[in-house]
Amino acid sequence: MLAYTLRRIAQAVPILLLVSLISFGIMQLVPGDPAAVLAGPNATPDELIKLRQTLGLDKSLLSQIMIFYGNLFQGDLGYSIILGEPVLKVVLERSPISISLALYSLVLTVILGLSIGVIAAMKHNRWIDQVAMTFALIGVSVPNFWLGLVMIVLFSVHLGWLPTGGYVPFFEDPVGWFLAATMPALSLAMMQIGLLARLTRSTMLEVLGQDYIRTARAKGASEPRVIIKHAMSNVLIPVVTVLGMILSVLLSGSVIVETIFAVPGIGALLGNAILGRDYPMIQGGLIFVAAVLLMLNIVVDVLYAWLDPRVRVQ
Amino acid sequence: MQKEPILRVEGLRTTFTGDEGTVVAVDDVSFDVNEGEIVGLIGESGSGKSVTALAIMGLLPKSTSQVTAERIMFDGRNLARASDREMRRLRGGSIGMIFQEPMSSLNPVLKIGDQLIEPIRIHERISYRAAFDRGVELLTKVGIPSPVQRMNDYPHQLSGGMRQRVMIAIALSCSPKLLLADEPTTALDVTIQAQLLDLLLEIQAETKMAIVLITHSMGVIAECADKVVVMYSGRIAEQGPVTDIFDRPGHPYTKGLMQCTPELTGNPRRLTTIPGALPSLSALPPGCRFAPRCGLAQPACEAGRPPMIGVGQNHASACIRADELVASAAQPEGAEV
Amino acid sequence: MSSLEMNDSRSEPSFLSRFFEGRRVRRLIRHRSFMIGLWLCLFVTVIAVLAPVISPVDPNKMAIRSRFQPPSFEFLLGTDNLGRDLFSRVAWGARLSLAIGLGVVLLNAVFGVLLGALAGYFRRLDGILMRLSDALMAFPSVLLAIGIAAAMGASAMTAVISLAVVYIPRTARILRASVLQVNELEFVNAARAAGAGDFHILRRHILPNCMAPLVVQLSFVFAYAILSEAVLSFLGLGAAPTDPSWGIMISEGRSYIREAPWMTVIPGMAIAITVLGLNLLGDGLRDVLDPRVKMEH
Amino acid sequence: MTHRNSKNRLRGLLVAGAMAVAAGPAYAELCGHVGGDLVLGMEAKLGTLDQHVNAANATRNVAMNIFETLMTRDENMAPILDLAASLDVSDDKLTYTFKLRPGVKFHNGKPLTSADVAASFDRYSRIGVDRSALGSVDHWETPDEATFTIILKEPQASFLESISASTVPIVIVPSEQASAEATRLEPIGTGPFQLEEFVADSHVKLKRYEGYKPNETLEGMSGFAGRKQACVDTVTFRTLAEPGARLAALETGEVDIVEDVPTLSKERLAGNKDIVQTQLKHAALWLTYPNLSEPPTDNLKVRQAIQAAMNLDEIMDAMSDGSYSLNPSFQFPGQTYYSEAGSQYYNQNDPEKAKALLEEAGYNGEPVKLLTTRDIPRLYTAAVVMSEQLKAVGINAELVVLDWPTALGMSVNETKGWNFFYTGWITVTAQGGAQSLRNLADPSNVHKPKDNKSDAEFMKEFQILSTSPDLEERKTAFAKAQERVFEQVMAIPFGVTPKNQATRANVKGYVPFFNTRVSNVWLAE
Repeated sequence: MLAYTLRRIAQAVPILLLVSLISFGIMQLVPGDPAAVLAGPNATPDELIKLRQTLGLDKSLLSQIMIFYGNLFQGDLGYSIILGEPVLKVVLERSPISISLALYSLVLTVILGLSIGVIAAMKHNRWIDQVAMTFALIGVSVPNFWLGLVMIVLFSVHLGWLPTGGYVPFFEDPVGWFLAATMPALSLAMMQIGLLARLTRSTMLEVLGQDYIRTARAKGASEPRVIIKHAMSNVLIPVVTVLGMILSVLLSGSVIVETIFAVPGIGALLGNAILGRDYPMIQGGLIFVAAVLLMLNIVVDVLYAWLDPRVRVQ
Repeated sequence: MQKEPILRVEGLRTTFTGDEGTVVAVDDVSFDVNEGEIVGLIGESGSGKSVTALAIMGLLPKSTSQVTAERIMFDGRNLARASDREMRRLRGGSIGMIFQEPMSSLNPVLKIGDQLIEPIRIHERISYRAAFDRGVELLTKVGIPSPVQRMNDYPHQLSGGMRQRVMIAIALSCSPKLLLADEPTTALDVTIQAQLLDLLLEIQAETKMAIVLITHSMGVIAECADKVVVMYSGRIAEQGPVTDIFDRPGHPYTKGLMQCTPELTGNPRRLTTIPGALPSLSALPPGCRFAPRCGLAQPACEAGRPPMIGVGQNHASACIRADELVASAAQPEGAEV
Repeated sequence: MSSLEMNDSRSEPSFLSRFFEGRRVRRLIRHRSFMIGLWLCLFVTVIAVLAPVISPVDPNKMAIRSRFQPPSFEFLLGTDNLGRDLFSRVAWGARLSLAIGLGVVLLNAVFGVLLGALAGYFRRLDGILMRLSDALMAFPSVLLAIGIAAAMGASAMTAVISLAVVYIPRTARILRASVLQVNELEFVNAARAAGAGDFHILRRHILPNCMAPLVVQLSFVFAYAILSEAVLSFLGLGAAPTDPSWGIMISEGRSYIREAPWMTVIPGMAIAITVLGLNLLGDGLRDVLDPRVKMEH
Repeated sequence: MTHRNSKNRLRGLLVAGAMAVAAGPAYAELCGHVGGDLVLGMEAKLGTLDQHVNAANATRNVAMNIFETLMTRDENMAPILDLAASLDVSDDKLTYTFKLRPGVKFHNGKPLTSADVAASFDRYSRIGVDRSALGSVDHWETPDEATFTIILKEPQASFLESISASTVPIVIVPSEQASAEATRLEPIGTGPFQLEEFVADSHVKLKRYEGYKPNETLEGMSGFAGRKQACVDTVTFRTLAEPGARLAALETGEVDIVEDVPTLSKERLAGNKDIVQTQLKHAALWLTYPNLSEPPTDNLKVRQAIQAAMNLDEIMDAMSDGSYSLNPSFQFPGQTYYSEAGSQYYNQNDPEKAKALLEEAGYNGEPVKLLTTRDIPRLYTAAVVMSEQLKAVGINAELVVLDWPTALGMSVNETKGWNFFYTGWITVTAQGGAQSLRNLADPSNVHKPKDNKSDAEFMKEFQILSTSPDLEERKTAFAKAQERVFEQVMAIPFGVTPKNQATRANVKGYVPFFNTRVSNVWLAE
């Protein structure tokens, strides 16, 4: 198990290098000017030219990138052009916000997705199944940013239940965090809830038809016991493998949701960095995010092995 | 006078509803199982023998199947009227069951030990420790080496034969009065089949529980059973004590089954199979369901359902020519002796 | 079951006729959600094809005086902040969305099959191709698409290419898995024993038997592409801003979401209906063609 | 003594500032109530708070509550002292001597000295965006802790206008920060508020600086100068980019002040008694300028045809949803230099004349590329409507829509690939005549004249405008220069939009300005 984990981590290193090369390649193709972003829409061309010199943007992109790699190997991700702060510091400040939002979404996804899927499977072909699956289908078909906009109007403006967005640090005000994060988390999670509910239902139907479920019933196990102990333990295996996928989608899907709900997460940070041509931030941030995602995949694979004894022993 | 049988099935009927309409899988099946008796339930795949066992256990999916019976008396209780709760208490407690597929009948993600002691914990107020010890004991009893280690293994770490031993141990864990064994050896190698059957017989001799042994092999029946119930296409074709059936089969189908089993006839040249296949449940012939495949069929066979005709002590056959058959079977043998 | 059972691949010429043989077509027709999906997709397609005919006016025609008109008999779906007719814009937007989705699907089909087959069949290429796809998949997909779109400037072609880059690794992986599976089957070994060349085996024996999961995957890629195109356009990186794209319409409408909610709600519904149709269609195809495929992001 | 004369002149300057706020509250009443937390909903995202290298409006909105300057502009955009108590200008107009206000301390507790001022000027002249404002400076001196002297190479009439400009103001920072690299200035100033927390893309939180020493030469606040007081305990600037969310936040009371209320929403808000709307009538001037190097707009006749074809009412109506005023000038009405010279060329809406001019020019369907961005919706709308108007007279107008950094970069760095670029000026116009025409003069030349030499006649007037010591002469020069711009079609102003702001009814003392000022704003209980 340990060897397996270490091997997976070793495999991640060349992938990270590739990630950074790809993002470098893309950035080399991106036209535009971070000075223009910094100067804002009312800046005059004259101010802009001077700002470019000030920021050292008149150097070639190649030499900027060389500087970046030089620093990278010293563990320094450089300074953001737009924010004027160290990339690593900003990324470390922001990622907990995104990760906590993604985890909240994940909790919503798992609770709602699993229970909708399980209920639908248990009431297979009854009206509850139909309603649940219609809900799941709508979930996977509605664009999340649109859902976010509509939710703001509904829950903030008309009903006044939830704030329009923003971010409240969890440890300062858990209730405030909960209120502020609910709409973004829900609009992020909606599609994943749909996907998970559909996956859970089909897996559950498959598992409920297995011989070992019959065995469990033949032992006199009650229906809840059959579902929870015998069926769920098997349903969870494919579910866990998609959870990694879901979490990475939640983390990257947050670009647009974070923008709409004014959540200062890593998604909004990198989205703005790309739109603002903040090259050091894009490079450093993407490597960081890719590393997190790769790590997440490793965790999921290890978790998968732990859940499925057939894989574990091999 | 004879004691009450431990299981008395009367007029069991099971239907399935699916996309293609409703089919009757088991139609008016009645038989008795006495205490300490091994009853062989034999028939081809699809003849309704497994469904019969599952219906008795109440394990058929309620959404797609309907089970009715005049009575299913088990140990003084009518299972046909029992609540879900009562059924749960019986399942794994007084009635154990073993399934055909040892490979898939154990939950792949739970430890052997957990699965083994589960029925004990469900049916008895007993500590985990005590249940665990009982599990080890059971594994020893079914002949599994180093049982304590095996308790912590997962199913995929065991061979098929070992898994079926585990299944037997699970079924036996609460000392049932009745064991329903649904083709317990079919999926296994021949040598292992024999070992397992010996094991079952050994345990039966010790515990005196009744066994309903479902199989499609006359060889297994010959070796184990006290009584035979032959099923064909959802109905009982013939039932009776095992010696009667083998000596004087009262149904052409029973005869055909025996002829398929070389070690019984002792004459490989007479190895014949029954021509044709089981009729589809959605297109059953009107009279005797075996008639289309029967070499002895007469026009009368197709007129209506043949009644059960007694042809000996506790021996009955659903063939209008049963008496003829019994007589002819006795004749040549008697002549030779 | 799947086409894996059909061992006699010599007798085909047209894989499509095999693929949609009568039994499957009958099952599809009986499949309720497939038929609902088919009707929804047909509905959207008809609107897209007939956009020039059914649009009352040019989708970009401005009429400042009749701006912010709510849906009415005169303006079926209302007008936007520049007085453009939303019905015309939604209809032309269907054209754009379907065209972009189709473009992504085609690129996925071509490159996903190519790369997946190469990786699955020629084991020496597998390592490199799979690491590359690992790297592409390690990017958050939206950020990758934003980056590519920023590099190329907003246009429908940009949207197609950036979304294709996001989804091709995923499609290639699915195809690779099927190729690996089919490659192990008897008839492939038989063909190899008979001296058939690698490309012949790939083309005639393996690929036709990998089509079921591919078709299912592509139907979902279509749905995702339409959703993602809306995201990119919403951010200003998808379709050209002058195009009547649903994502752009939502983005333009959001400034007026309180006073003119139809500007946001209507294009959102258009997206939802189209994607719903494609998802239902995909569900049906999966159930009938390939019951093993479960879910792919 | 001439020395005294200079002092008098400056006193006049100060009085002008004071008069602007005559209607403001007396000092004792600056804060009707002290305490509370003020929250503002801002539209734009915020980058670095390094005010020396950042020209963004969004930055000034926050940073100018933290930092102060030696000189700034008052409510009417006239130069005014702030951190300096007095200014002496030598008779030869070469030496400017500032005496610092005593008792001023930075947020880190360090007293303000002339060394800090010199260090700030050093940094600004090294990397400041508008460092050309200091182009005529020879050097500066710090004779003592409270005196800062600037010595010019040659007299410059507009010198005070330049160093007081509030586009990229020369804010005073502690001397340790002199060597801070661009964008990495620590936000430590002398203003009434100090930085508490900065989370980009989310919010900036300021808190009252208890050691603040107000400028008591004025009765109240004027521009960025004057008597300022932090009435509230904290101020949070929240970025709420979604207009719907921003307004919703105001309506639910999540935020107290919102900038940029959409025109459509004004009516609805008017019915809400908890909300008060305010307006800065002339906030932004919207315009387009042609590329004089790229055919066909290198042809004056073509440019004139385009000028004639345009219906500016329609453009302004579309881009502002109906909240605008036409403005045939590069200055706002009421500003010193405002002139309507050349207004016969403005908003002609004469398609027939346009067609005739095109004929005359021999225009042959060459594409006219309108370079714009969707990132700023008004610029996009202006280009879209303009392209329709151009097409109507037979011009082959094409939209080139790029994201803002690319579009702005292209308009600055390229002379090819575009014919018109769109922009909006807020502070540029407000800074006065010379500032607003500077972009059309050498060496800026946003309109890309041939050989990078702007029109000679225009340049002659522009020289007078930027160097003449006489205001009337400068005003005349501005009018002539503006007329020349119209004649030569070097730029086309569309019109002016107001800044519509709204506050909760309990927010008092909030005065709309080009940038947000949170001093003297208090919350009624």
